[in-house]
Amino acid sequence: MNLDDLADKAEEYRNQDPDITHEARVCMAASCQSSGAPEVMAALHRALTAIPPPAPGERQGDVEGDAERDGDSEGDGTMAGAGLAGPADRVTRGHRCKVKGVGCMGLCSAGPLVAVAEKGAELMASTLYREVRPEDAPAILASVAGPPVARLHCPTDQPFFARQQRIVLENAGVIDPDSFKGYVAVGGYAPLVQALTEMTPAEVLREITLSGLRGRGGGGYPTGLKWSTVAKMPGERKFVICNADEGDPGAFMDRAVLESDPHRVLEGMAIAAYAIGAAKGYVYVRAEYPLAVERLTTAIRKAKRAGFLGGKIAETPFSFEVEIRLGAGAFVCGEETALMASIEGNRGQPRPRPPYPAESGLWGCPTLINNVETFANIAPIVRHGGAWFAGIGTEKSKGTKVFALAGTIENTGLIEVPMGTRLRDIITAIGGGIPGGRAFKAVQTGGPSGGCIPAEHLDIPVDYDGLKTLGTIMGSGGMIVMDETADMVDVARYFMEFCMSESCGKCVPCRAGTQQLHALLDKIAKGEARHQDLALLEELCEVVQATSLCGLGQTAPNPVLSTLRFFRDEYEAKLCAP
Amino acid sequence: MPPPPTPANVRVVTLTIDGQDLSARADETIIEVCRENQIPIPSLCYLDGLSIWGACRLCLVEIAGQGRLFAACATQVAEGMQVLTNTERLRRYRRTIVELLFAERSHICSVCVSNGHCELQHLAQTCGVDHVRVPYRQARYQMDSSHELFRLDHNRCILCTRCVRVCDEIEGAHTWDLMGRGSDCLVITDLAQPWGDSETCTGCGKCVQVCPTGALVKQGTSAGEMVKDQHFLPILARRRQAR
Amino acid sequence: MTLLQTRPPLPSDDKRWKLVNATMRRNGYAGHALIETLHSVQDAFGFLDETAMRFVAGSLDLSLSKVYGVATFYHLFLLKPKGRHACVVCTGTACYIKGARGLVEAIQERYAVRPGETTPDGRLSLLTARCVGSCGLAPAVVLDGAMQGNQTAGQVLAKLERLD
Amino acid sequence: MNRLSVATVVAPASLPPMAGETGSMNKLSVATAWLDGCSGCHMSFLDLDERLVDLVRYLDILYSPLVDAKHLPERVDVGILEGSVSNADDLRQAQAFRDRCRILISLGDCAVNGNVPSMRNPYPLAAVLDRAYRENVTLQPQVPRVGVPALLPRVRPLHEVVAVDVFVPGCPPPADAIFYVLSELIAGRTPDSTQVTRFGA
Repeated sequence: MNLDDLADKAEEYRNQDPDITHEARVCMAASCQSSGAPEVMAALHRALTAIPPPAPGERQGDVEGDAERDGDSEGDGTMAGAGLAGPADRVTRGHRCKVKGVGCMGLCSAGPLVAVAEKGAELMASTLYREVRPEDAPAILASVAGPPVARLHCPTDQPFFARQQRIVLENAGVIDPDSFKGYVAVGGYAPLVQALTEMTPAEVLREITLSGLRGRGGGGYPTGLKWSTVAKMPGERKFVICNADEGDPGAFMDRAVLESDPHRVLEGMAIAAYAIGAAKGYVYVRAEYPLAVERLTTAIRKAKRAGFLGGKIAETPFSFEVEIRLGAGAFVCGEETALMASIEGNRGQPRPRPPYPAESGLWGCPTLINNVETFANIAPIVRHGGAWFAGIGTEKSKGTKVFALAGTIENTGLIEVPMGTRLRDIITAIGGGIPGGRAFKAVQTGGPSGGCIPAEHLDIPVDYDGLKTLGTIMGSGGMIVMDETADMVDVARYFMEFCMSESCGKCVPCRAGTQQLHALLDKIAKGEARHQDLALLEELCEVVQATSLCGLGQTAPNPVLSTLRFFRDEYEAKLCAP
Repeated sequence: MPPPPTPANVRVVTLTIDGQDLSARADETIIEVCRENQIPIPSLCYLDGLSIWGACRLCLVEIAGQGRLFAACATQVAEGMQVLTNTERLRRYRRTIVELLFAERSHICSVCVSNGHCELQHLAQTCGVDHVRVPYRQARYQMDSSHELFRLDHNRCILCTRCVRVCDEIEGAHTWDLMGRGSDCLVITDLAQPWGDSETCTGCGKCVQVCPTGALVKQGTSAGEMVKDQHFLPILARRRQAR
Repeated sequence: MTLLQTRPPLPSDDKRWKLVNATMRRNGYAGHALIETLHSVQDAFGFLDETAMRFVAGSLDLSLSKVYGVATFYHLFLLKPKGRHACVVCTGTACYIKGARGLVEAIQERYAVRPGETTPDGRLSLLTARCVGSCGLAPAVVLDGAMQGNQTAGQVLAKLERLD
Repeated sequence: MNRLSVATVVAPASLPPMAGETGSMNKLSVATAWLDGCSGCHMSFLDLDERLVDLVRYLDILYSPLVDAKHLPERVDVGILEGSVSNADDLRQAQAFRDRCRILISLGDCAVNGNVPSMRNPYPLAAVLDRAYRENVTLQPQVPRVGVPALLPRVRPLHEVVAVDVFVPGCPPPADAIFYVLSELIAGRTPDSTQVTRFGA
């Protein structure tokens, strides 16, 4: 198969239902599902069938749901009882509309979200409805041919949407994540075929390096460098691992990507495998994300059936198998050596590096580990070229970054912005500011490894290096906004409690040090501490940071150090007399 | 015992440790080179003959040009490497780590059967720990005296996993492992059942001999009587490797 | 000299053991399938008991202590059966900021169970989760698998009271 | 190999000469007391034997179980406390010593790390009292309350309740170690006791 063949396929899939002009897209990502999206979906289906049949001569819509899109009747419509399935289409005043389950549209706090759009149109071009109830279904369907339903309307020209730039999330909320054809129809798998048929592995490496992409899991290590290192390693057996063990509390970017566009991640992994010479990949995903696991499983099965995974992909000699490995509730497994230990069936305890996974990883073989968002960036880079990607973002941080906005902020949800976007824009414009007329106090980035940024630094452009200067990190992309009522000592204690109970127990400074740090923070929070306790706190922070075995321990003091840096007065106010 | 000759395919490198010019085989670790040259470097989880665990963090050293610290037990030497093993900063960190260990469980030396023969106690002295600045956790841990020959006192365990490794790697029984995580970690036999009921323990006692503290001891010893003998380990390890 | 390992028979004729065995067979009875296998035991039986751990250890040729060590390392694996109902309070950052601690305390007080425990009558297990990824709905509670967003202590207690 | 044994004493062989041998003006005043301890550390002090005679040329022991004085003087140069802080009296005593002593020495493992008295800490105080005064008593079991200081909920090392200047671990610290520490103080230096003693020594 070459690119032309695939383009023909995509064209064919796009025109599969030539009569359909519109889609009512229901967000079926986890957050909207839990606020009632499945019921809304069912109501829309019912409403479609209730609409009077079309005039004679017009084609009768297939209410039963075209059994399929992928010629895979067994596969579709098996979603978690949630019923992504059964697209129905009906005519409403000359327009034919079908109901389709899609991935995350971003504004989770306004869910369930429903978008009415022309077939294939992007999210921004749709009419979006917020907080939809099942009883709104008839009105929404009626709006396909008429004016929007004003009381539900959620304008897509508001800053929340307008200020975003969607690359990783370009298909999220547009395509049906369970539909292989849907992914191909929007150009999916073309970059993989392009890489396999028109590029050498070295050329792929060059584009990735040229793009300036850095690891989105938190460290910000240059992706091209990492890939090249693994590619150069001797050895027949190499592995690609996708780290989907998104464990930062308050972060749900990877989950949304997996739930919204799973093929994109698989495609990125396959391109990586081709570039470094691997034939086997693992996706290590949290068991706490059942929906993501299910959609990924479906995607792997369908990609394999279509010949985009497995043996001789796209009729080339390249083969690549992907298996899912489930985590079991251990945050430390996000650390790469712990993650590999877990894939090997062991306790998820990290080991000293070097050797790095690139040299000696899974079963001692050279191994490439990237996170979900990193892999999701690969296909667009191959498609548009590394130079295109390098044109987005700042000098040292290229491309976009997906953030999960949460906490006391008007618009909570998932956003994607170019690197270098000012924090203030994210919080006030995109996030809509703080609700209830309260004042902003701080935003926490990087989860338990990160820190808090106070109001006076809101004008910082968000990129890897900028955040570092403020003593925090980009992390995987969680952003927790706190208003004036937040107690920063309590926040520090919360994160330390997290690190303490997630410490694997292997190295002494992390195991025993986080215990002591937590006890000290607790003492301070309760107003029982003295000045020397504060000094001890700072000294212990230094030791734990400098001597811990892995990233968990090394970064565990960050929330304390950061809150001490910007909110020291809050600590001191809680001290009792010396 | 003369050192074994360097295999043909291994290079010899030169490096400095604390300003001393030294040569070493390229496949040696920093701690091995230090031990060969009588450069003192504290460690608890490392034991010659067992696999590297890298967890006690006491053997951390500074390497010129590197921002972070490296565990001497887990880092191979390299040509031109400049290693510092005893800076003020390292001494401070080591002291704190030893204090953290003392505060974590109840190591009451005066009534310990290993008193005077304990590696942790000795380290406290050499690292200058004359008191522990962090509060003692005072958690209560169990003792297991069910084995007819040996006794396990979790209160004195520092989770170095020497017992786990020697049992798995040298004896081949894998009776021991760790359960739980964080400070709740415990060494266990089989399915965390009493040691005396273990179906897999061969009673060889290697775990007792390699234990650095009074956590694993012989039955019938009283305070200060438990002297450990680890001379078997490098011999057995070498012979196992030869196969 | 080859010493053949003999795999243990299924512990009983309970059909669920076949599911567990199938997971191990699919992975060629390799030791690295341990976590996958423990997942399938828990899916089938709800928790891991001694019989299951012995069977898995024997089948995968792993030591008992290793199986126990792995089972207790990962918080998702339960060594005791859960209550009839499970109430999972998310304690992720967003939920914490919006009052998850109050929810836990209220449940703790009303039913005298601490997180991770089950009421003596086996009716309710109180659990906490690190982040269920529904930060937009903070504070969130997962009651018997169903997500409940924007909860107050009163709402949660009312729902728990209605359970059988 | 004797690397686990206590290092040899490096104390000065003889005490420094003092300006004007007879001038008691220059003597260091000393106060000692035992809190929750077995008095073993004080016994070890007595084990200095004939060196005590040398020491009293430089030290005035103003208050101690070893001497007759009943009241802790307002100002003392060196305070030496043995034993852990286990009850209300211990706490008061420790605070008084800290207030009145220029240099405070934490002498012995009980004072330095809680040692044997702290072995009750993992248990609730009520359970400890029950065990001691009810469960193991056959005749008129009762918890004494009158005329005895109340136990603190947790036994604590001295430095957790007051600032300490010099730590001398050991159970008990050897007489040589005590001699070394006092000699160093007399000579105006800060002693490093890890040279001469350790936990459990």
